[in-house]
Amino acid sequence: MLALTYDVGNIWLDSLLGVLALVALMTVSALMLIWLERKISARIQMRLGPMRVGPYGLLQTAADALKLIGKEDLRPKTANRWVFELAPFAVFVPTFAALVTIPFTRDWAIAFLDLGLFYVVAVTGLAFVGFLMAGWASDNKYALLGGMRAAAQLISYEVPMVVTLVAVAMVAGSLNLSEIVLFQNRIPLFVWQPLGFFIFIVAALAELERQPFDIPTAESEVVGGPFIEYSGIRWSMFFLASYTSLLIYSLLGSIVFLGGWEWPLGTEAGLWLQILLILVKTSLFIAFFMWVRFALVRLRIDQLMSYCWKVLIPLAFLQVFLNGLVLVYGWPDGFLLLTSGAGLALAMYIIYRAVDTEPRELRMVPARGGGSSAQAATVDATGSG
Amino acid sequence: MTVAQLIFYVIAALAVAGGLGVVLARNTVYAALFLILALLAVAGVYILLASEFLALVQVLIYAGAVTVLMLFALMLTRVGDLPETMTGAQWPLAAVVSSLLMGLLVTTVATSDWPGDADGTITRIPFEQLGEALFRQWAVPFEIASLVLLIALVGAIVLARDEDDDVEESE
Amino acid sequence: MEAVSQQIPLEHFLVLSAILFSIGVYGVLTRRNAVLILMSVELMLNAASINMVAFAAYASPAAFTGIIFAIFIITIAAAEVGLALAIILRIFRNRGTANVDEVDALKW
Amino acid sequence: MGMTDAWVLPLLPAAAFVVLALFGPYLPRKGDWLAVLAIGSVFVLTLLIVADFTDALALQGEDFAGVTNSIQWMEVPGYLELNFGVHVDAITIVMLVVVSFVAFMVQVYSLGYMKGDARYGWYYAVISLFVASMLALVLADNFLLLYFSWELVGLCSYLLIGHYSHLRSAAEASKKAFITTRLGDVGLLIAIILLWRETGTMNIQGVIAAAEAGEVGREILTASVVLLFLGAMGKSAQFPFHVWLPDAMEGPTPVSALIHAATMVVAGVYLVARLLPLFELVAGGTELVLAIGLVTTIMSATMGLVMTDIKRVIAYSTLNSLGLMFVALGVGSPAAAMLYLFTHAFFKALLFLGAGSVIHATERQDVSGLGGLFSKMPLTGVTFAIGALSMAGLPFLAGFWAKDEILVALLENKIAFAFVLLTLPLTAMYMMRVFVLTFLGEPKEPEAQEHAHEGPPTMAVPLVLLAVLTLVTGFVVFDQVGRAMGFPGGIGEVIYLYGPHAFEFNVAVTLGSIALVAAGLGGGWYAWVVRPQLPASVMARLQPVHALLVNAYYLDALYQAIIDRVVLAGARVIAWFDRNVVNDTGIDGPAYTTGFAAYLMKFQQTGKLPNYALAMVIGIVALALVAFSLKA
Amino acid sequence: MVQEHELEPETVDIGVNMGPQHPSTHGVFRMVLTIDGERVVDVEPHIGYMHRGAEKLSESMDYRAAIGFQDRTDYLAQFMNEQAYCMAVEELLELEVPERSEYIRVILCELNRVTSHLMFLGAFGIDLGYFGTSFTYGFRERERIQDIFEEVTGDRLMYAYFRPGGLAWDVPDNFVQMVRDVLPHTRQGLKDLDLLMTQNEIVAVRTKGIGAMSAEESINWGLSGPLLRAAGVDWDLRKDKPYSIYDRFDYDIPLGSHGDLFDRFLVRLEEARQSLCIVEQALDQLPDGPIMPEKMPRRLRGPEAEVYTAVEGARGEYGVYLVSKGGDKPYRLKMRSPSFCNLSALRDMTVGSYVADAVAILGSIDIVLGCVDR
Amino acid sequence: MIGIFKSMYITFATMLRTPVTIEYPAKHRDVPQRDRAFPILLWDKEVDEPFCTGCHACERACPVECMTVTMKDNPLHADEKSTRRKIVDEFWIDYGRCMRCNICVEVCNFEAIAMNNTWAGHELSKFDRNDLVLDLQQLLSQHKQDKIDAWVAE
Repeated sequence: MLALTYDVGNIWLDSLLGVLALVALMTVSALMLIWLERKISARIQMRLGPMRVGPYGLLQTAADALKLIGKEDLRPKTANRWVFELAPFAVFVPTFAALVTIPFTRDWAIAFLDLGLFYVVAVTGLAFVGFLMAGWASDNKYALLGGMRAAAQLISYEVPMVVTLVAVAMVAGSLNLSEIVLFQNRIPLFVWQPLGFFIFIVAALAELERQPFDIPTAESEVVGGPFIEYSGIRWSMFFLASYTSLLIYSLLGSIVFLGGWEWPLGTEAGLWLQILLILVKTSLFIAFFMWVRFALVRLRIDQLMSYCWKVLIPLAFLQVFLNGLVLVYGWPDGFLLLTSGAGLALAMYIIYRAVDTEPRELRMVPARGGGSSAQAATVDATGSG
Repeated sequence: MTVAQLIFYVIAALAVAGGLGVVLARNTVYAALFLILALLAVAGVYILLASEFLALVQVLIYAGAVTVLMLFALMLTRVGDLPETMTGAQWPLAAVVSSLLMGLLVTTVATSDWPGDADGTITRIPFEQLGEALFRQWAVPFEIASLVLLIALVGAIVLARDEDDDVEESE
Repeated sequence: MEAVSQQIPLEHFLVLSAILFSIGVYGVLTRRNAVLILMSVELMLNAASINMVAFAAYASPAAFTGIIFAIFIITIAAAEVGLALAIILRIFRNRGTANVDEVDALKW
Repeated sequence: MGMTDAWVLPLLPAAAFVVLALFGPYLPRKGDWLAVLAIGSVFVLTLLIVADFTDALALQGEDFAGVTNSIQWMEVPGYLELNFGVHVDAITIVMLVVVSFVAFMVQVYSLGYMKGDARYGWYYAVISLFVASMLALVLADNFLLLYFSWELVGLCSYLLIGHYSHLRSAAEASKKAFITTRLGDVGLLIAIILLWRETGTMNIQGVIAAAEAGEVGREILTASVVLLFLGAMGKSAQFPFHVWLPDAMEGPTPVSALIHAATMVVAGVYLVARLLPLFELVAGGTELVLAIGLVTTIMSATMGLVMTDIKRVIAYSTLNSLGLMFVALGVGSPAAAMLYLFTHAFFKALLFLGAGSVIHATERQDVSGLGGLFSKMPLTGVTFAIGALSMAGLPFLAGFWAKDEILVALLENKIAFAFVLLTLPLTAMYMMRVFVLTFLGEPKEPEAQEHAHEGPPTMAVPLVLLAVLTLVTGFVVFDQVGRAMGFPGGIGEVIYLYGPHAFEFNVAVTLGSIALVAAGLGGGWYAWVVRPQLPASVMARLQPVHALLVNAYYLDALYQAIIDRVVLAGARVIAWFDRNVVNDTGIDGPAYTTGFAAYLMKFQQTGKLPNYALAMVIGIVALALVAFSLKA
Repeated sequence: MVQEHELEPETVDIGVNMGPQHPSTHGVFRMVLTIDGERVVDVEPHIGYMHRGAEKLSESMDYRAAIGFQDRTDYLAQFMNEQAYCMAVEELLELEVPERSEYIRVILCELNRVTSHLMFLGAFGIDLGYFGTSFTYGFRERERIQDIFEEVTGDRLMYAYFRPGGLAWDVPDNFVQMVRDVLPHTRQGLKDLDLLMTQNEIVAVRTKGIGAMSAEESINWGLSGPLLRAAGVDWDLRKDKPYSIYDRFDYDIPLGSHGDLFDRFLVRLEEARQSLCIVEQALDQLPDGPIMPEKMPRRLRGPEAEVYTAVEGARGEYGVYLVSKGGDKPYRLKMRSPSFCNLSALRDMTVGSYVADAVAILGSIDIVLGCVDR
Repeated sequence: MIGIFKSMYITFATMLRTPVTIEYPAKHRDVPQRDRAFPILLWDKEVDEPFCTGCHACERACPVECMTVTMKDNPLHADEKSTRRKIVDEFWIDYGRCMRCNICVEVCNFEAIAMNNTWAGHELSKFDRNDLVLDLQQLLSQHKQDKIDAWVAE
């Protein structure tokens, strides 16, 4: 991070240091995130999680990484060599490139791009190529299936994601991430656009391929999907990229919807406060994503698609439309909150109604004459007793 | 040779390499991947031409969405990856004609006198201005384009639909 | 409107465009697979786009029509690819091949 | 609800039409309630408008020329300016009341009458459309809107006459009505275009003002007035276009009541009344109207005597009345015409609905198969009698006052007066005849009358309401009655169009007409009740006359002959030309040529796409090379 | 239209091998899926990877020694298998089981049913896509009950605790207290699973209407147990062919209505609750007394006879068909394993659904490969 | 959404509960008294010899045939120190085969064999499967050293 704060003076050296800092950040954060995820999953499942390597198992993932680096780099004999070996990079590089423009505080970023938001979306959208390459080149049916699923899912969910971010950019009047944060000032955007926030979270979950959208890598169906034939360092690159994406989307979410390094109590936060704020907000996202992963089951591919195209995209366009109305007619933001909130309620209602949530009653046939007459003859199957 | 020129040559080389890969690769998926390379290189060219917005559009839509369709189609149609069926029989003639065409074009470019060529100075157009122009001056073409997209979407769905699916759904 | 000096002559871009275009033409003429032909067409489209953007940047920065056109080309290309692939898919389903020289219903 | 808001009126039933036409089958009861609701609210709104109108009248007095509310539709600057809007004045108010009330009654009546019909929902949809277009017609402030709605009511009439489209006769009748009225409509259209060309405006008042200011050339004015009148004749079934109206009785009876008695057919009267200033500007204009009216009146009065179909008899009586209205217009008394129109609407609708009740009960409409229904259907009998007597012109019923008004207005014109007097006993006689044959005497086909019974309340209530109105509307001619009802200057102010027109009462005329009517009635009673065999013997003696009358003066045959001989012959020539010259040579010829050429050329094709593409590129390169070499 | 269909070449189907080492096949089951895109066109189950010849082996064992093999068939519901086998031997030898033994058997069997269903509920969640959450919820409570079993029988899985005529030994003194202590935990675990899955919309879309079998089809395929009851067929051997002392308890048989995955899930959840009710009642009534008949022969010699006894196992009807030609060994022992019969309907349930559904459907059958292959 | 929120709630609730796992090699659960890991032989401390007489009863009853027993004359009996006339000579149990069915314990007439109920009986990972064949000394050592509180069913 040194490069970010001190101007070295030489543009090449500066960029190099920035990139190095990013690589370090990526690696460390990915290791930490993996550890965190294991811990959270353990606690949700009332386990302890990694405890042995380092205090509270903190170094467990580092040890794992070392092990992975040391592992033999296997390649199936019938795999398509070049595509197979290049696929991890095709996933890794876009993810890494997207991190370049994300500002961490008001003054810290490798590059402040005018088109920052657009850049992040465009570049992360390239990751599907890697999945498809990995799936195709592995010469494995599970991998191919997973690769196709991944590509279809990523492309589909990019649409609501982009449209929602467009809605944000509309009101912020800029695609520059820093300016979006500045625009939010005291009241973060998710207050005004709950619907957009919701769509962003769902789309991010899908882009990250986490439950309930982990269809491409579904363990119980396609056994890890495109990564099935990978091992060692290449596999860990996929893993690294996946957790870096988690970081990127969390950062993006906290910047775009939670107000980044700003907070409601004051606008001129100091550097350390800024870092703290963005860390906390990003952690909220990360914790939420991890929490969801262990609370929900996986959707089916057709359900995933229809949810995207029939629910999310129309709602995202609704959000854009509402923003347009507010902008053109200069209606108060409260209107946006109301309508967007109504849209969110609609989204939830759709989820509630689209599925057959009618509580099913089990027919209880009493055994031995009267049966357990103490209990009601029919037990509400969904009751939690 | 300035740094910018060096970058240009690298990117141009990548673009040409990608293009050659598309037309020469013996494997369809390779061709698609080369196409992605070429498209990304063209995006780089756009950046050199100071149109970052266009470059990002190129990355997002061309490299990010169009090629996935092609890859899908390649995998779905499972066109025989046999190398001997990849190239048609008229390739020698085609090569001659194409080279002739290239020669003609390059000659034309070289012999013509282009405006704004003197100092190699280009103008960066703020994308706000681009948006203004797109939605005011070019509003009608823009709407037509959206209509075309819609029609293409509907058409593609109708065309690609399997009749069996219809039967299943109607049941 | 900000002037950037990169000392790259306009011809460079035009020549690149010409080369890419010719490569695309060659691909269209020789490839048998419809999808690959489509890819070659994309190359040609991109060559044209480079041309237009280059002219817009060098010659007529005030109007920047070239950039607008490039945007439209990308848009229309997306539509075209979707439709073309659907057609190819249908041809493949009907005839079991996507090789254009086996689809010779033009001659009846 | 002021007069400027009158544009709402047509929109309500129009909306009902859209909903019914699109979603009718999915609505409960096929959506009939929607149509009734729409027209009901139209009626209520009409009353509000009338109240507003009388207020304005009280405020502004005689100078009140009506209210216009218009929006610009399109404009080609300096060339064309089209406005759509409504114009409300006295004549409009009368028409509005008539249309909305009768339509309301008829729709309620149809609830019972049309029940169980296969195309019930469609019926209501079309009748809503009809009401909408009729309202638009009377409200229109410009010729364009007027013409649109004019054609729309024609269309609805066509659809409704042909409602029982499985019957060949109904289909034929609808076609006949449509084509016949179309002949007149073409005149109307030409007239409108002519007037627009001359005055540069489509606005009716504007055209009238321009014509009065002498901006229109005499020839043009004459031609356009004649053509306008052609339209009015077609719509109002005046001689020689009257042939479609009796045939139109193939439609459902409520339709006959609404369209072919009370509203649409009086559109011609309305048009002439509205444009009477134009007619007066043209030499012989009013005389033309008068002549046509007289001919129609006499012909229909005579034909009514011999018709056996109950609905046709009433249809001829309608023709009779329409002729009378035109006569009144012809002598320059639109007030009398409008009064007659106003009262006529009620009792003629009453007559039709009564006839419909009979048909509903017995399922036949030929009086030769009816009789003795009075005991079974007393309500229908009484109301029908009231209607018939009113038509005949018995004192103190609605028809009496209006008819007398016309007679008074005719005093100037002795010949016309004489002819009209002649029709009076005839009218009375055939009304008596149809009543007697239907309701009195012995049933001629008893099996048909066994189950005859009164219709459901939805049918009975309109009958009663209309009968009451028939009894009382005549009295509105007295200012005292009008004032008592809340109209400041009496209702006469409303109905009489141009300036105050007090009711004129001529004792001699009245007594004379009463005598004639009584004679007619008595004659009828004598002929069909006292000596029922008399008509037959008279008929036998006057065989040629009877044949002439029964065949409606052979006009239908004449028209048919004209069509067969002239029109079809011409059509055959044109068809031959079209088939041989245009089609075979002009169209197929090039196609064959192209096809043959293509056959010759196809042998050089491989059918493979890359080859074509290559050829194309080679061509381009070659062209470019040529260009280069030329340049060099 | 018709012509176009004729022209259409065969769709490109992909054969996918699921198992025997696929993470979602329960045990070493292998199914060869033929898929068209994401849809399953055909399923071909392959079994036998775990065949150990338990039936044949039993023929060379005396009646006591063969109990061990019963544990190893349906290794998630061992007590029930032992119960069936012991009942067969008891019927053959006309042994009278003491009252106390019957009660202990019932308690252990029902607890075992709970553990089995907990296992199912956990694994079903995994098949649907839970990343281990439901599994640990189920296992957590299963483990507590397993501890009791270990205290009682001395082993965690292969109990070999029932004996023809009674039990191997008496339960520990604090047995009743132990079971009573564990019941609230089990209820809590079931409640957790209920909260986690029953109302979850995603679970609902993944399970409702999937793999449905009508009552008639279920009967035709010979399904039994929760699968059959989920289809709405009122058939439970404990009620309809009462064995042991099941006629002394009050409990309900839950029946589904649609026969789809969701109903199977609900039925098992409710069955586990009802089993806990039975356990409570049995604990209340548990008498003192001997655990083996008074005059127990040292060597078990059966007459020449054939017997068939069946119990309502956790997965359905677990039957033991015993042919004796005299002597201390069965001449022929045949086990009617519910997993095998239920698995036979797999193809019918799966064809036409999605790959993801195929996994869940297989999970919902809740097979135990030891039971299928024996 | 209600159900999804319920799922989220319950996962959050369990996150706050105490974990149920124990860190295995560091901490051990108490093994139940009746736990049966693998059979071992018992040592008659009064006489200072094995209880086992080598009567082959267990060997015969073993369903998986993992035991091999030989018998010899008891030298202590000759010395009048023991009541056992015969005593086990060699005893091998192949723990790799044993299916821990407890039948040997039940058929033993001398209560000479018991199932190990200590962790030592559970943790038997070896690098060579031959190491899983235990001989008489190994089988006896645990009880000899008082490491086991043998529980033998009647």
